[in-house]
Amino acid sequence: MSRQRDDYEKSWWYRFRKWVDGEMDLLDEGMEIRVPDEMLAAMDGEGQDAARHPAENKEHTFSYDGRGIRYFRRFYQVMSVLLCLSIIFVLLWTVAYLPAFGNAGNPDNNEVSARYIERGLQETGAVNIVTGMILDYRAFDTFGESCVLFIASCCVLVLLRIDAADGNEQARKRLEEANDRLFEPKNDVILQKCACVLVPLILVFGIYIVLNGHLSPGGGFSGGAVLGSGLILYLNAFGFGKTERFFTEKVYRRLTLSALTFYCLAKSYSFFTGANHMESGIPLGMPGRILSSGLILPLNICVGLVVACTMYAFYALFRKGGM
Amino acid sequence: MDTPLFVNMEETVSIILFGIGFTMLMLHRNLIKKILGMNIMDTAVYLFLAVKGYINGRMVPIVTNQIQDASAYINPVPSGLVLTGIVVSVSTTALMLALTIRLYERYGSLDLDEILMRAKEEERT
Amino acid sequence: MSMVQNFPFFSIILAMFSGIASSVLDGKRAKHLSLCVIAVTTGMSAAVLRFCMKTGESYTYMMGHFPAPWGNEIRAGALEGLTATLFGLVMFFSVVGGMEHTAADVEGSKQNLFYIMIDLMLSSLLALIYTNDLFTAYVFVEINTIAGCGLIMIRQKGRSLSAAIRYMIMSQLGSGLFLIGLSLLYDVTGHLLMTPAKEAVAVIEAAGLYAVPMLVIMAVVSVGLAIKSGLYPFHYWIPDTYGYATPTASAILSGLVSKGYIFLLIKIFYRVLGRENVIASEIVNVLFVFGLAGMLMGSVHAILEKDTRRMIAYSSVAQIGYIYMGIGLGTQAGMVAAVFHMFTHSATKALLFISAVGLYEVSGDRKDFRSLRGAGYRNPLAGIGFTVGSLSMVGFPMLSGFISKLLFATSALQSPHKMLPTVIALAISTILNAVYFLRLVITLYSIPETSRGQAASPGKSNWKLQLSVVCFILLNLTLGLYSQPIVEWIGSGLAMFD
Amino acid sequence: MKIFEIILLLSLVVCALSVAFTKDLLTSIVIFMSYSLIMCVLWVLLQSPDLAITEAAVGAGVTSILFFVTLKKIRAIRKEDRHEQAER
Repeated sequence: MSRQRDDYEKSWWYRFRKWVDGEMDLLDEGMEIRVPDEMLAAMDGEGQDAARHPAENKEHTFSYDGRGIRYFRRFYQVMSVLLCLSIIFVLLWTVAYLPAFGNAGNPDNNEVSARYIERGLQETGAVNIVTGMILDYRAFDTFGESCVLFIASCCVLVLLRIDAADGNEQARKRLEEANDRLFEPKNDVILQKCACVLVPLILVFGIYIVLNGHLSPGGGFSGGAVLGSGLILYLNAFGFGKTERFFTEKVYRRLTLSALTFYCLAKSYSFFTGANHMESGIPLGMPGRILSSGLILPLNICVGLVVACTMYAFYALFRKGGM
Repeated sequence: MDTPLFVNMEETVSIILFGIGFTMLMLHRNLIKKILGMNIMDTAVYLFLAVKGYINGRMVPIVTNQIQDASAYINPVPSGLVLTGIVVSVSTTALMLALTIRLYERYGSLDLDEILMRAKEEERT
Repeated sequence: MSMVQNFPFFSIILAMFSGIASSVLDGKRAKHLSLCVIAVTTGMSAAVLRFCMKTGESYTYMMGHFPAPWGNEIRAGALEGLTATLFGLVMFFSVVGGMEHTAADVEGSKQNLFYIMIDLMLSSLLALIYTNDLFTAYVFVEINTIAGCGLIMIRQKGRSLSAAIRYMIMSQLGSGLFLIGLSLLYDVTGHLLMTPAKEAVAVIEAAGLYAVPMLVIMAVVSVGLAIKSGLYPFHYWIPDTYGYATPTASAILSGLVSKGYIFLLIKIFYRVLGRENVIASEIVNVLFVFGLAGMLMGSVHAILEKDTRRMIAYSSVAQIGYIYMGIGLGTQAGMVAAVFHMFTHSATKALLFISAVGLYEVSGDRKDFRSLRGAGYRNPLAGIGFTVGSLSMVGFPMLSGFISKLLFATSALQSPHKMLPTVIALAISTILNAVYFLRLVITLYSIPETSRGQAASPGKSNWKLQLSVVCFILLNLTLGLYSQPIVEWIGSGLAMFD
Repeated sequence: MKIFEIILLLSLVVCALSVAFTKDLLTSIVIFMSYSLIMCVLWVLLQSPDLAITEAAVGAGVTSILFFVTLKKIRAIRKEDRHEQAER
């Protein structure tokens, strides 16, 4: 009888049943899974330590539990270095076989770029061929790109926006703002005087870049980024109190929504008419004038607005978790 | 001086930068360094593309003096692609930095390995 | 031009626009809008599928006033329509099934942001499916990545945040490699649209130029997309990502996002690089080997895991291995099997995640699978759903998993060099699958011991989840029982790619 | 002109390497900023002013600002203050 019991305990079925019940592992029997308690305690100590001096913790190395993991890390690092080196090597080897630099006969200087250059002015009305290309020939990519910006700002909102729903959160918000003012000069005179001169200049320059996107280098994205940095400078000099008078989350939402909606509708119209071989009926105007090149100017303005607002929103969210 | 790597010197440099960025993104344990590496990697690819558009002795692709000859301007396509790409990389950078802030608030560390260890411990308790 | 031909464009723009509009709506309206949009786009994709099967050919659609090598284009054929329809269905059921949990996991004022991500995820998936332009593909890959990251971290627990940063890092490595591959390709061909690029590649191959760059392009693009879809040696981000996100997000990420990248890879193989060139370049063999390794190692990891959702996530690693193995076989039949397994896996894995959540909610929401003991009696429908999903993964006849295993086996028989390893790996992996899935099923239906059963409360029934489980079971059965026409559609769709 | 370009390219590599190896995060972000500016000059040389203006506004401007804010948030700058006080 006892012998039978022994057999049963050794049998695969018994072990399977035990494993089904989660009482043992078939493959790593006897392996240490949990971290020993004193190790955990040590780590906790370190954790508190790190929390108290957050800045220093990059100096001390973190002790890993178990030899296996350490060897695994070492192995992983060596393999990664090898992988990176081999990628660099392979790509360099490739570069040696690529067409030579600056040669007009390279495969990428083909009929595609030739048509953009030769007929771009007539077909899009934009003097700056790059702008004409990204906002008319390859507009779908550019629309996708605005959506990337939009969704990134949504993700940052999810992560960093602090909702003042209950008292606890409000306390946290006040704390955040206190922290926020901790490291910066309050009402610094030099900064404010400089900002008084610089902010209008930066804003005018940004608007110029946006409006002249189809005539000179620049366009919605660069101009919007310049505008956004101007706003950020203003915010830094005068604090949130001043900016909140004209720029709140509501304004931000409405601006982005209307700009993106206009972009979406305008481009949908142009895609739809184009694909169904209809005339779009939008006058291209006289090349070289400000009011020319059809939809490109309004689209640039929309993109500029979206980018400026998003950059400012990123900054405000990073600073205090709200706008 | 005529080796292909030297003729394509700009490409060579951009590949080296790509490698540096890739290695940083993969190996550095500090999250901020990882994100910097990601940016370096992206700009390296953009440099590579921009180099591809350049043609010796030609001008910026902005129509001047009514000249509309393909042999007068450089290739505008890579510039357009890079413009798109730069905005994409800014968006990812902002997202990853926001994640970093949240992780730091929670675990008080920038070291990715340490963060993962802490997260695992938190799960256990 | 018939109206149906506009539908791919409409569905992409509609999904995007609803995402943009959701930013000013409250959570509830955003949810309804997003459900409507998913349903409408699914209907449109089905119409596209029907149109393409009727005319028997694919068509391209100009995005703007300029034809192929100059303007953007999208392209629709039978395979695109089929994939978009199935993805839409899976997405709809996942959103419905996880709705209650989404409401619980996401902060109240951020609900609408979750649905923005869902909408944009849908639009980027559709764009990845329909696109005929490489750079558009890159931009939408990025949208997909960011939306995926948003879906992971929207449940703001510590573990899901660390999973999100890991996911972002791996994805950025993949995107970087993919982008440099595209730049190299642009350098040697001078085209970004798929059709002219393929012609240019054919010219280059015929002239024997740029042999090294072409090889490197293939390798870099494949590795980039393989990292993003979680092929075996790059799978470290998968279990955390899928295991700790909110249920809808887990189902969508495991079922659809990785499949979107694989679909793009297949499309690039067929429509840009040329299938013959890829097969000749041995890249497929590398994918084959990694696929086999993934099949085995994923299952082994799953056996060692104790947390049910992580177990399902590791099983995803194995299933992605199957798909890459199918691609790696290098034959038409292997590709059909891979695409079919893609569909199977997205339907089954979403079912498993959703029904696992249904089981958790009646067992006190503990991670350990032992707490699920007897859960099959407490929530019968979710138990049945989980059992069906497990059986399908193991390859039980009548279910979709059986058909895909059958297709893999028959296609392996056609390629003599790879027959033996494929069949052996299939057999071993099936046994391993059976081991860990049956263990779960046995746990579900074993009678709870009284001491442990105390913690579990008899759950209140959540009809949305039950509805979605029923729909997923039906989808699985449809894929299993009506496999013949679907396989034919895949075959004709792949033929349209050339 | 070629010489100038070579100098710029070399300094790009040097900047990238020092970003990778600098211990201090603030320093490495400043170096990254200069990396972006060098890249911007290089793009002007490569006849793409569109890119240069975007990189100057976005890469050297907004991205670096975001890095600084992050760093401020995680109080790495406080350490600098402490060091300065210690030196005084």
